[in-house]
Amino acid sequence: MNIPEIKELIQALIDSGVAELEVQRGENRVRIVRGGAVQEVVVTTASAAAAPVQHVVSAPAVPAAPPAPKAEEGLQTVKSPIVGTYYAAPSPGASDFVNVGDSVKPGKVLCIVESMKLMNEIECEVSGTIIAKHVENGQPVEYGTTLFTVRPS
Amino acid sequence: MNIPEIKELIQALIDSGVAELEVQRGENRVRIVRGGAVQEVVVTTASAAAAPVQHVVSAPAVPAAPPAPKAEEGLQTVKSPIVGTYYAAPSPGASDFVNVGDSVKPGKVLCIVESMKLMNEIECEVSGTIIAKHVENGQPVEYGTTLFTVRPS
Amino acid sequence: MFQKILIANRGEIALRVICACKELGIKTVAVYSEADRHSLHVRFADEAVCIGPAKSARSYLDIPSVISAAEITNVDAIHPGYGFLSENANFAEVCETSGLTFIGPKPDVIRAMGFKQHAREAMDKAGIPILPGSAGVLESPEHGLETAAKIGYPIILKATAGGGGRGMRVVNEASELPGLLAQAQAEAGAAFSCPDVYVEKYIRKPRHIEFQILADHYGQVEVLGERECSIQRRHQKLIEESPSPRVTPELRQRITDSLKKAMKEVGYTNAGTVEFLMDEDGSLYFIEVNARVQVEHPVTELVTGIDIVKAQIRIAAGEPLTSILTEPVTMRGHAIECRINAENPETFTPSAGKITGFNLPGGIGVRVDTWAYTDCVVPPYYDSLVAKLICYGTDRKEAITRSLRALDMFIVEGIHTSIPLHQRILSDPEFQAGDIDTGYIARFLAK
Amino acid sequence: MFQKILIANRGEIALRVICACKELGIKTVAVYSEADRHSLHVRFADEAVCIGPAKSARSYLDIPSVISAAEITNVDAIHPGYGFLSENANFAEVCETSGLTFIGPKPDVIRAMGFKQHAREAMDKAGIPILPGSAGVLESPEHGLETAAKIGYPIILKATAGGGGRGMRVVNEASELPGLLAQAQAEAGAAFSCPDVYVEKYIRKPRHIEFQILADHYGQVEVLGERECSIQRRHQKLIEESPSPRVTPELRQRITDSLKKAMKEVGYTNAGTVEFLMDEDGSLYFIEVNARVQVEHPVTELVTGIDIVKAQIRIAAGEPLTSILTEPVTMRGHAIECRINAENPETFTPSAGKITGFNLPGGIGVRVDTWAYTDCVVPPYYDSLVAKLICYGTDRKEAITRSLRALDMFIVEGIHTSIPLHQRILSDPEFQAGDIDTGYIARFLAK
Repeated sequence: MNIPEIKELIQALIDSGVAELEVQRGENRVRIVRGGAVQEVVVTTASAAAAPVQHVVSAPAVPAAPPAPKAEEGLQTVKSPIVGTYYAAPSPGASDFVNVGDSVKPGKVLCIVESMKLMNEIECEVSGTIIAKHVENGQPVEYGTTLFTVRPS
Repeated sequence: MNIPEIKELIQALIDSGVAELEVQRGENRVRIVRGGAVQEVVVTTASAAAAPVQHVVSAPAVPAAPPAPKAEEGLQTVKSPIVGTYYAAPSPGASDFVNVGDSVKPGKVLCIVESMKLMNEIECEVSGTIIAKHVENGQPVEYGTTLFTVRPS
Repeated sequence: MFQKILIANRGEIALRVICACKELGIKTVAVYSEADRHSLHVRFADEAVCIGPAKSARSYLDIPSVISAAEITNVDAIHPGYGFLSENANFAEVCETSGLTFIGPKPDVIRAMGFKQHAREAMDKAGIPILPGSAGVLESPEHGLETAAKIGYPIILKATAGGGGRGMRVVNEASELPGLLAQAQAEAGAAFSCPDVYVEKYIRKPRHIEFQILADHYGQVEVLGERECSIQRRHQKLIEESPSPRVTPELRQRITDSLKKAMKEVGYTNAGTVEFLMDEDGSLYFIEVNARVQVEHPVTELVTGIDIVKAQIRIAAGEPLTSILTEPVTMRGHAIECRINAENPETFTPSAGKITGFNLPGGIGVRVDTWAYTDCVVPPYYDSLVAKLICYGTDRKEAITRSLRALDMFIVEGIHTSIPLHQRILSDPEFQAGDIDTGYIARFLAK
Repeated sequence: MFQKILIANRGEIALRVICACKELGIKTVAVYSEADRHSLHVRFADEAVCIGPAKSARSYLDIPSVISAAEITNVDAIHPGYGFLSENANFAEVCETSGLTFIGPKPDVIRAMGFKQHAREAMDKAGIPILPGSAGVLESPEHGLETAAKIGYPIILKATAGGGGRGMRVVNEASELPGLLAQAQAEAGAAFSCPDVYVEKYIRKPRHIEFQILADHYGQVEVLGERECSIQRRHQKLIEESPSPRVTPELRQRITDSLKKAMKEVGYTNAGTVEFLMDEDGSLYFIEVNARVQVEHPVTELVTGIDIVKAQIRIAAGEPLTSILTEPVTMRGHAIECRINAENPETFTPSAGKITGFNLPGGIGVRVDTWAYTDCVVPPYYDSLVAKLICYGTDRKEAITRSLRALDMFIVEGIHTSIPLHQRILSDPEFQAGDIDTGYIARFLAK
């Protein structure tokens, strides 16, 4: 009994609604037991649009916390309010507006997003500490791209 | 025992309402256990096909017990093995082959289904008592239409 | 040819442009609002950029966001679709100054066509029949009375910068004129920041007939026949068809010849639509030019076999029409489009929500343009168009029966749609007889 | 015209016939096996009758069940689709004796066309070019050697009653002939209960070209151009197109003229297909007649604009072709069909199961014929055809690029399909150049 055959059996089990299937051929034996809530999981899969889109901008701007520091509660993210190009520093060669570990206050400029030749300064809205920078200098960002994670103080 | 044969067994299990099936042929063995929630598979069927079809024949021949006496366990149904026209009696004016309450034995003619001018006698396969007649005289039946419910003795 | 195009739109027209680009081997960039994250145009584009929140003013209508998205993705050109920024001359200009090709007419032509009175004058000069009316803006009630007397009542007052019925008034006799003129001017001023109003002969039971144009950058103009769009409810088209049951081959030829001349003279390029009213005698009168692709362009595609959106892109890339249309334009058969809207078919209230069941009709002569799919959500923020069902037949009768069977097999569960309304209209003997005008729906709904 | 038709088939062709009936205002009865209870043809018919268990022999192929279903539903006519009972002359006869119109040729014509040698002789008499071969059944190895010497090697042995490759042998030289003849006869006897074998010239790199016929009951025959079906794997067609890249207008006209005469002489009625092989010189040789509608009929419908299934029904109801085809048959553009099968695109093993995600491509020039929908189950009992994707373009190049973009947007999740294989073939420069023959797939897969 090879893998495709076993897969076919699994499919047959799923399609039929049978709970358990055991097949023995000589010394070979296969036993398949249906999971508790398998059907529900499959059914919820929406068709076409469920597949991931290749976004031009790395992180999709879903209203969700950034992956790494997700575990910690109470963190805030700073998202790009516009589409454009992200700059970490006021000019080439200058040092970055902020670095991880820096304390920030409302009004503090965190970065620039260039849109249509205009340099838009993105300001901080809370007091706290920068604990992550998510975008590389010069990288394009879309509306809602997460730029920074801040631990409010 | 190959995959198509196993699938056929699964189908047989589902169609029959049997809970568990074990088959051994020499060194080969198959065991199939019916799932608890078979209907869910049908229920999740989404879009188009979910809407009811206007069947020409009154009762859709879904492998399910007839509605009324469903509560009672161990009942058996006699289904039409062919498409055609149902006759309860051997000739117009004659009395019906069987009535509710009659005792029947294997081989007893229960009704006639006419197909292409041929009168096909439908015989009983179990001993028991007729507890329901589901089709009116002269009514068309499709393959699998439930004709009688029998309480086996 | 372009390497990559950004589509500054959403829904079925965004997907329509993606199809054209794929067939031309051009990469695509979709832009989307947060409400459209799971839309098919996002799914099928090569790249996608979120440009703002659900509100159109901050996403699909926001020029800096769209241009920035084009810049960070390095596209060569922008296709505006219809609606949103498609007839915004400023946007077309910003594209040009940003080094992006705007797939549409030149900004000054869009602007000129946007002012109806300018468009009327240009068409008049080129010999296109114009509705009798004032040569320009009405200066005073006296001017209005004088002009109306020349034209003969009833007349209609219209806003110079207007559209969508605002600033319009029908005047049945002279005594009503001064009051209605004041109303029209006030409404026009409020709606369009320009109170200018002109006067036209009012046509009873008019048909809405429009001609499809393609024009290249070298002065060649082709006319792809006409569409009849008389089935409208409150100026929203519901059903369109091509050819019109009332346009004769002779009339079509005459208008085609005039339009080729007129559109060349105004320097029109790319795709466009010239709208006319037809009176009960079958005479056509110019109304306006739509300087973009129309929702109903597929009916023309089905009868001519020409891909209008691909033609738009190729024209914008500098190809001459002679290489795009390799054979003379001919019309074959009949096509009807039903706009399937997410709305209650009786009350016309919008019906946003999740589509829980979705079966598209298929088979011979059936085309569906849709962004929807099983389990998608129709957002409440935009227009209610869910799908366009376009059916082709060898004649009008076959196109109607085919549309009816396709509507029968078009299943949308979870929201209300206009499908039952379309079924009723297409089954109506009056519609089937081709006995239609822009008042049809009001009469039909009153039955 | 008929009031009600029973469709003795399943899957997409059953749905195709339902579409035609709906457009003609005819009620429909679907028949189905227990495995097809949730199929769309059951959903969209006006009535439906379960005729047996999953196994075809006890449902779709069971003549008494089908006829009984027709009787209890009081239909006037039966459409057999393709496959199953469609070319079963006995079934056509039973229909007639039961007072039902069989929508297809007369039983004796079906029977005559089913015996290849009879068909060859009839076509030969009417001036259709026939592959050089024995005038009849091979009596002995000596007879075979004699005939082969006249024709010239290589030759091919074929079963008189056969099809599907059984009873076929290619003979490269005289010494091989006696042994291979015995094999072919044995195989033919086992497969068709008739060991008769004939001999034909064997063509290297043949193209499979077929002509679509419509014939009424009054002796009028029309030919709707040809289809090229050279993309086959083990005699299963994968991609079909119309027109053929190799058939010239002159050749088309010549064959059309001959076929009109031939089909009239054999008393052919209703729709049919005449199959030819084309050698490397571009010469055509008759092979056989398929006395039914073909899977690939839509490519012809797209280029001619003619609804073949509706024509079948109208012919069967006694309408003359002059009223069905109101204009001369003309071909416009190019159409390509991809058969989307539920099978592994590399191993070709069937892939039955539940379709968990399903997005149909739409838009310009795309037609999909399918019985499938989101959450349906592809049963393991029947052929693996899930959908037919048929794309139209103004030329072959556009039809190919459109097919590719439609395949790109055709999403089937939960089972394997042949979509990736179609994408590879349509992207292949050899295919794109039209450089194809029936050996193409074997070479392509070996690459």
